[in-house]
Amino acid sequence: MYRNDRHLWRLVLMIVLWLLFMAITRFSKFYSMINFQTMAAQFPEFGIMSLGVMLCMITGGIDLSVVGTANLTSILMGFLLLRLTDAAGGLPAFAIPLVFLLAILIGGSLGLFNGLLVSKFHIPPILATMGSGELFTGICLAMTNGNAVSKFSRTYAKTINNRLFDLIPVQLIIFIVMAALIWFLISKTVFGTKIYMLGTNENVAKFSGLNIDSLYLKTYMLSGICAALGGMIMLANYNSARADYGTVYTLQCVLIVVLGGVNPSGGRGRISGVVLAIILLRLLETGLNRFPRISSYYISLIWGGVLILVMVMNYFTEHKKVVFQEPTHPTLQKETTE
Amino acid sequence: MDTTRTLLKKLSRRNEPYIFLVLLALCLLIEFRSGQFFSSNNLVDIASALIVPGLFAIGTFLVIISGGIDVSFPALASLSMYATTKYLLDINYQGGVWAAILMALVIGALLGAFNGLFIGYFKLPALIVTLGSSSVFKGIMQGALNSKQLTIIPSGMRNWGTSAIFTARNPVSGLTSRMPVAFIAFVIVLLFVFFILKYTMFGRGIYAIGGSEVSAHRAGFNVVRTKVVMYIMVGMIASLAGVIRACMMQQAHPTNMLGMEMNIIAGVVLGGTAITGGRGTLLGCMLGTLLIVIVENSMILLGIPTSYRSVFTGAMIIIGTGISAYQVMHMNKTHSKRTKSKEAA
Amino acid sequence: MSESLLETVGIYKSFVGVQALKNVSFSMQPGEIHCLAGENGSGKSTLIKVISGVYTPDAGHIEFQGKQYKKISPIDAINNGIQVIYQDFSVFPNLTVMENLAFNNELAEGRRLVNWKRMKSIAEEALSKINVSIDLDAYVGTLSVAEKQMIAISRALMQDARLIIMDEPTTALTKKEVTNLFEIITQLKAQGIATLFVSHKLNEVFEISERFTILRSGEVVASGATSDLDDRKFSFYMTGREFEKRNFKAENVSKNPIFRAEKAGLSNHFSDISFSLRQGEIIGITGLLDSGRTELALSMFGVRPIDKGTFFVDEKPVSIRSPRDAINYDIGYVPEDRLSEGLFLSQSIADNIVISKIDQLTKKAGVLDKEQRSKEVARWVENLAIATPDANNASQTLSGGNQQRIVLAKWLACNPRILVMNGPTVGVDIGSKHDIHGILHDLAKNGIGIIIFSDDLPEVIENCSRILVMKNGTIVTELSPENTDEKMILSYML
Amino acid sequence: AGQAEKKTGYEIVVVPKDASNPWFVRMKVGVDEYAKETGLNVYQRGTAQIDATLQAQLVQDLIAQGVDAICVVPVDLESLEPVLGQARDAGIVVIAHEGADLENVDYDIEAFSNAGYGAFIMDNLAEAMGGEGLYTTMVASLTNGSHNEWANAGVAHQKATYPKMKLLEQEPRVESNDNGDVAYNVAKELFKKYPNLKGVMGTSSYDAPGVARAIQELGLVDKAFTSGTGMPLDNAELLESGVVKSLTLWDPALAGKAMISLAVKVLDGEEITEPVDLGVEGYTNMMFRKGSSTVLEGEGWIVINADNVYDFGF
Ligand SMILES: Nc1ncnc2c1ncn2[C@@H]1O[C@H](COP(=O)(O)OP(=O)(O)OP(=O)(O)O)[C@@H](O)[C@H]1O
Ligand SMILES: Nc1ncnc2c1ncn2[C@@H]1O[C@H](COP(=O)(O)OP(=O)(O)OP(=O)(O)O)[C@@H](O)[C@H]1O
Ligand SMILES: [Mg+2]
Ligand SMILES: [Mg+2]
Repeated sequence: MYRNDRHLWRLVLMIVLWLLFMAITRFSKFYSMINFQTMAAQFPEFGIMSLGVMLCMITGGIDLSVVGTANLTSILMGFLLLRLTDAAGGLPAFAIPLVFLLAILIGGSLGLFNGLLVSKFHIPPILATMGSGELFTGICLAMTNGNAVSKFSRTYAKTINNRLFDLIPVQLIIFIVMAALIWFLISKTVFGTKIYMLGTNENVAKFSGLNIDSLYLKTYMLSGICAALGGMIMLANYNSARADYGTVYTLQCVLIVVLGGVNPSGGRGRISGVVLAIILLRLLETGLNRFPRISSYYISLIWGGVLILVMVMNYFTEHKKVVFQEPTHPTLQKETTE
Repeated sequence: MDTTRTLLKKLSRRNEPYIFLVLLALCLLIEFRSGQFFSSNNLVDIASALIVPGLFAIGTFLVIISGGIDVSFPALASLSMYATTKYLLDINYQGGVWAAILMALVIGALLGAFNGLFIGYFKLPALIVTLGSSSVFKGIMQGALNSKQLTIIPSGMRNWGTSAIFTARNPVSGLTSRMPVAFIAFVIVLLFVFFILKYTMFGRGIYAIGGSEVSAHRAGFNVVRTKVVMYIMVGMIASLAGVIRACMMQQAHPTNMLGMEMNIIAGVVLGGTAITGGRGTLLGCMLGTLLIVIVENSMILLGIPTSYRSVFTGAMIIIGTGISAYQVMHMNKTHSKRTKSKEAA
Repeated sequence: MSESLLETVGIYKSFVGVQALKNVSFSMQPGEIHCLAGENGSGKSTLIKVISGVYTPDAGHIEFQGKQYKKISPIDAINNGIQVIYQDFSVFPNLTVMENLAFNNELAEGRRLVNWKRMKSIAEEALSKINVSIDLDAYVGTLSVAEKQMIAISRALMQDARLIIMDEPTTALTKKEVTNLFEIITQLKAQGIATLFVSHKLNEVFEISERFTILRSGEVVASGATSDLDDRKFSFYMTGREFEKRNFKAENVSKNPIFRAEKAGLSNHFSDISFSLRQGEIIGITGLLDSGRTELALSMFGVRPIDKGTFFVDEKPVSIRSPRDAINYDIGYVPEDRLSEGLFLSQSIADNIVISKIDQLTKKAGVLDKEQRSKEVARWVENLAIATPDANNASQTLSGGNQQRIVLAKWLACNPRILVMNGPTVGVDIGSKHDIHGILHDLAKNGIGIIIFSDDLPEVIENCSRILVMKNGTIVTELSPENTDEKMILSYML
Repeated sequence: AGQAEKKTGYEIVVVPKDASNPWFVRMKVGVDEYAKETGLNVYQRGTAQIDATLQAQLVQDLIAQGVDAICVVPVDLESLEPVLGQARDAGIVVIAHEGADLENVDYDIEAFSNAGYGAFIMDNLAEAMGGEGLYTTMVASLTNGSHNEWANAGVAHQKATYPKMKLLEQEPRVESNDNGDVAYNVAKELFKKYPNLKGVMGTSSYDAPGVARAIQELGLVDKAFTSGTGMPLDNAELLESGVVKSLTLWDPALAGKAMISLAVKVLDGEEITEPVDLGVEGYTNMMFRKGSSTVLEGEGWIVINADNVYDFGF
């Protein structure tokens, strides 16, 4: 609890410092409505994916297939939109709700597939999802032969790229809704408590009568749905879909989640931290683009630096505790694989 | 009788036999589809294609055995390879390759120490640290050194990269393939690490830490030092791989090693190394890596259409790791049975 | 005092919020057998970890043969002939028995290289010292608890130790193995090797130790010769209270069984098990570690489903394939090893208590009802007197006894009708033990059927209305506590 | 004079596909030169990795910054189209290069037509192969727009003009992932599996060199051939050793300059009428592509071979 708060405050601090720095150095170029609106429209696509990864990491797993899932979904929906596009280049009213619904279904089932690999076949998540990610991308390539799916009605992109009251980008709203939903799930519902427990110790979870398999299935399904929605946002932002969009997001999501204070070995982490991490990274990148002379490569240097820095800070404030998590009784070994 | 039983027992514990069978099946399939697999020069090609992934796999194996995970080695290798090559070009170095290798090893050791410091001393999760450090390494290389592809590399490196132990000639097609001298380096490292793991306390310490860090600490292993030294070793091995790759490719490309990490890890785990650490054998690790390498370099021989390659690799990884995961479970079961029945007796 | 082997002077050690040790000074002479006792959480393990260099004390210092140390590393301790056998034995599950036995020795001798032949001979020698035989090539992770401990002990004997420290060495040992262990300890004494051991079991303390030191909440409350000590005094020092012995009498027992096993079997472990449990009863099932009793317990909870025979609940045949099934039949299970099966160590006490019944603590659509939850938590923290300032603390900050209460609470919260307790008081101090037994008695009176799997014979005799003895996977006899004693039960077990 | 000070106000950004590819490093040289010469606030900014989404986001950032003109070499047309739309709505001048099919641009500059270029690479290959034999095509990836256009054009051209040549239909197109090592291994496999394969038409600047290494090692020099795009000095040795007869390219530096000077013209409100003279060698007399009002085509490309490889100075 309190320990996470520490972490949160550090992230907030970083954000504030960076905003100050931008205010001093590049005020006019950074502090403009349009700029913030742009950022707000940019981060949802990978932000939503990160939320999924976070859920998996809370259960002690990881999801490296988010980008594959996103692209597979957006390509399929791209095809569908092509069909629905009428001669006048418009879309029937039901089209957009329909594609979102289907996207959720597809994302869910792709996630389910991951869940099965993890729960029923006991494949380490990092490998299961990496394999399935490759597989999904492969299916994209096979379907499109590598070409982009585009030329479908602009209505879709227009709708999503719109701004509510000419102010809030729709993408941001989708993100907020999803974030709120997941926040509710993990902090207010029984499911949340259970996945934290599962992430802490699978064996104890079993002995406590939790339905482990279904928990994994649900978690990876959720992650799949998040990824799918990310895909739908990309479909709008780029008005097209292609097998290799957003390939950089895979590691970026993991980076965000751990920076957000989620413990890769499970059982710990909060959505607030992850959201802050998402915002921080976007601010850093956009901010850096305000400095023409600074190579954009420094962004990755800064990311890595920030990540390690925050972790080391945590070390210095929390290390006073124990040298090792001391087991104090026989058979407390990771041997307990059943 | 008794000896055979213990032998069987030992085998049932291993999953090398299983991977080996999969490997064999795959080779036969390729041979059957192309008639080329077992041709002398193809085998040599596979061998030389194994060098760089093989070296990476050795490093990754060490890390996983110790209970960690490393996603930074491609960035690490790229950085030290690139820095070395660029420097030698700048001073327009004309000597042999050894300088390059030495320099890369030194840089690699430093970068490895960086990982080791945070993982070993600060006890941060390896995944987090290596994620961070790989970004940092990339940033240094592309930002500070503002890297670009170097298509001209020092003559020493170039010559070494193209010099061959022997050249295999396919009597039928007349095609020839070089067995690079670099392969020797690979074999040396492999033997070296095998020796370390099996015949030094440091090596057994890596297994011990992977099994139970607390116990290792109490038994008197210097956990921190062991980890730091190990990550330094891993950094050096990765850097060596980087230089070798530059030499063999006749060019230093800053980014095209990035992204290899996942396939390498997959290979190692395919080889029966437990991702939770402590368990696995170098032999299995090599078999697993070989499997990945062969798959990646036989798509055309297999005649798999370009647009279906990822499907194939993806399926390969899932099935492969699935099998070894199942194998481990199965192993544990049979194990407990064995001992239990022993007690009852 | 320079001739004393070990001396700790004014040791202080605190953890976040907890003062684990306060000004602890005690000493040991060469060759003496010393018992360290105290309630759960009184600081025994902490003291041991300080002596062996795992923890650095906040204040005070340690002397080996008069040599002062402010701060020692495990290696220093080992070089001074201190050998510790921890509660978790500190073995390497992924390595072979051989390596586990030989490592410490090799490290202590500062060897850099591994000579498998020498390791093998070392290992054999080590095992021979306590005349047990274990397959040297087996991976330790696959061994039984007792075997693991044997490895830990023989490993410790390998270094020319002057002092061997054992933290609750007997918790997981069968009677036979305990006697065996005590023989070894006396042998050691003969060779001038001292032993410091932690135990909660009075009979053991009196059987073996010469001197004792008792800690209460981190302070030394008594220290002296065991001869001028009796168990009433002893428990008083430990807990500051008096206990009167009270044997369990089953009352208003239901006429037909609530649970019944008929020819139940699990290949390789047990076979042809038939017994029945009535409401209001507490039956004890005892036997050696390898008698199959643990597996039977696990089968009743669906962790290792039976492959022969049938279980009946309320005389209806049931198939229990998973813990969830068991829970649906109102079966609760208090595991043998609370740390790997019972507790989410890093999670809050509250979550640990409610997790198994959490589905009932919802408003609707799986939304957690915070009030109900905290009510439930408060209720159990109070009923079972779990000693914690705040139920939101991580459960790992509690000591054994209180942790065990949490596990108990978790199951009582699901108000089960059948309670399977696999070693209900392993590593729990007499005070807590007494209380927990009291709780069990009340539960039985309120119509719950309880089965205790245990080889803590006094516990079984005190608390059970019927005792079943298992041997080599079958039930060999049923005894009633009135007309049995430990000897008799043992004669059936062995 | 008035012109001059008006000019110096402009902020013009050149966005390449990425930044470590020597191709765009070369382009940056041109851009920086231009900045020095004119004192304009002109700079090149590339993404850390070659990635369509990253490029789109970079452009969005630039829009938010309110630069005056964006000159872009798109990684991927479709994903950039809507973003460029936003740019133009924000009143920013958009000039593209290698983006002939883009709609939301003021103008697109092509050193030549993609079709023409593909055909030309094919000509070089055919010449090397003596106009006969089995060949295949290599692209960075199936998802790469212009490469696949060139390859298609090349194949079409072959069908039309080199009847004796034949496309390997088991493997009509292979990927090099913009990675010399992959190109090398793929080529090795190809020659192993198809002994009578005689040529590989490369497109990305990594293809030909990689394939050449394979040819060299397999001992197929003068038996198998490759052609494609490449930078002179980088490939000097290959060309001199005769493994590769000729490579083709246009000078990215000049292309960069051309884009900027066109942007300036548009910003100054000059009207653009054929023939357009951008005052940059090779772009002095540009014509609109037939039937297009946005695509300007310069004349020709450079052929480099053993003889002229050192004449370019890059
Ligand atoms: N790693 C730790 N972090 C925080 N508190 C701890 C830690 N280890 C022990 N404590 C606290 O220190 C006190 C002493 O613990 P210790 O384990 O020494 O008791 P003990 O006498 O060994 O109990 P038991 O009989 O159950 O083994 C307890 O209050 C415990 O909660
Ligand atoms: N099935 C397994 N379970 C646990 N640990 C294992 C298993 N397989 C291998 N290991 C660990 O990996 C180490 C190296 O593997 P290997 O079995 O080759 O060691 P080894 O048995 O000492 O070698 P050798 O078989 O040549 O004697 C082993 O010492 C052991 O610690
Ligand atoms: Mg071996
Ligand atoms: Mg203790």
